[in-house]
Amino acid sequence: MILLYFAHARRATGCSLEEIPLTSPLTVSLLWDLLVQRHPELAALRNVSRLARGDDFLPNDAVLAPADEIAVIPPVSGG
Amino acid sequence: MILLYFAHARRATGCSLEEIPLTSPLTVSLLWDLLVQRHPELAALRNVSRLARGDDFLPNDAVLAPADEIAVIPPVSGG
Amino acid sequence: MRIHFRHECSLVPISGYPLRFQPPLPVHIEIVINDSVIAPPSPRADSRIGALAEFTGTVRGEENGIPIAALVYEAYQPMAEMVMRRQLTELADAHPCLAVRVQHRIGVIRVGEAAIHISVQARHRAEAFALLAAFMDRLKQDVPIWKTDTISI
Amino acid sequence: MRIHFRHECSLVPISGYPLRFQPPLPVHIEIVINDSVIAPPSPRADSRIGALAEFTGTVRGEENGIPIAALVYEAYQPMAEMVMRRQLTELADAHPCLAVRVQHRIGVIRVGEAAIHISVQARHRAEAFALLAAFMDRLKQDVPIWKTDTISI
Repeated sequence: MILLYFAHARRATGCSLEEIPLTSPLTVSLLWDLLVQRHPELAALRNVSRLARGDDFLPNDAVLAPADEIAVIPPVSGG
Repeated sequence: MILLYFAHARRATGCSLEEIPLTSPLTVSLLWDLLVQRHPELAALRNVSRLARGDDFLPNDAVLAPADEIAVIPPVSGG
Repeated sequence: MRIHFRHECSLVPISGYPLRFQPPLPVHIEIVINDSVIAPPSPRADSRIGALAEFTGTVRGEENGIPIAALVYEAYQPMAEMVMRRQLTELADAHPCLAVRVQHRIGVIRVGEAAIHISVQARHRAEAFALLAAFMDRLKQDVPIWKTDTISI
Repeated sequence: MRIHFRHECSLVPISGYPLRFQPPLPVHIEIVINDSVIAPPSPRADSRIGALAEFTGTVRGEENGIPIAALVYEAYQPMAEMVMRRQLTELADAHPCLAVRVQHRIGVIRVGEAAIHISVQARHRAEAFALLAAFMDRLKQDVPIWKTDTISI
């Protein structure tokens, strides 16, 4: 799975893109658990951030495939 | 009293300005009576138009002085 | 209006106003009524400004379903300017903006050309949008400007 | 939407739509996200258009009460464009407009410079104002663009 980190999430992880090898599908909740384990600094962002696939924000029970590209979207502040 | 006629009121009266000699104050209602008498074509505009002095629209019971300059304001349509 | 307090602000502000009362902002008003083609003005530079809301009203190609070539506008100019200024001053009390510019064209205005341009500058977009929309409503009720004629194709 | 019927219109319109049902207008959407200085675009010429509503968001001279020199914006560009397009398409169902253009700048944007410009063209002002205000609200909730840094004076 490809993870994309933007803004505060990129700062928290120290990278804008990483590949996480996965063999089976998992839910958004489980992916967050995994991400926070890898990058403890993401813990503070978890409750205010959303995950997105393509142009869709994903609910917590959405199921992600190992080949998905998932973006971590901290609170936006455009305009 | 100086009367200014705009838009449809100018068309109804055929003039944009006229002077009406008056010797005593009168109310807006009485001035309308007088104007409709002079220009019967104004009758149709009376109920939808307003009189103004300076930048103020005048209520029907306002009292006008012989030296006032009064504008006849048909329904506006700017913008 | 969101109020950002500077970090060093004390409980008794230097200006003498109670902490949560802010004097009304003076709004800079500019009104132009003439027969010139409307060109959008350059906005005022002011580092307090975060929002510029603009409206341009153009002559549409038909009036009451009939194709037209142009409209003719007329104004009772001194009164129109004074009424607009009063409306804007009143609206700026409710929606504190920093600058408003209104240009209304009169005379013959062809299809596609602008009859009016309004620009509103404010700290934030909420008050700029609110003032702009409310002003257009009031203009169409009380400002002595008229479409007097339709010029057909 | 005010509907003006042409004088010659018959009770069975040629298009085959029932008299009072109008198909949704296709709205022309243009979205630009890049690091170029924002220059207001020339509006589309279309004789159906009577209203152009615009919003320009500029960088203010302070952020949280602290004077700044510039802000840095970042976007997840493909998603930002797709989300904006979807929002605008949905909003145009409720507020039938003819054309919308959004330009959002990213990178370093200095105080006084524009971060965003939106123009909405419609037959009448009501739908242009409504779409513009609603879009700004939705943009600030769901479009993946961020102010990531403050550059101090």
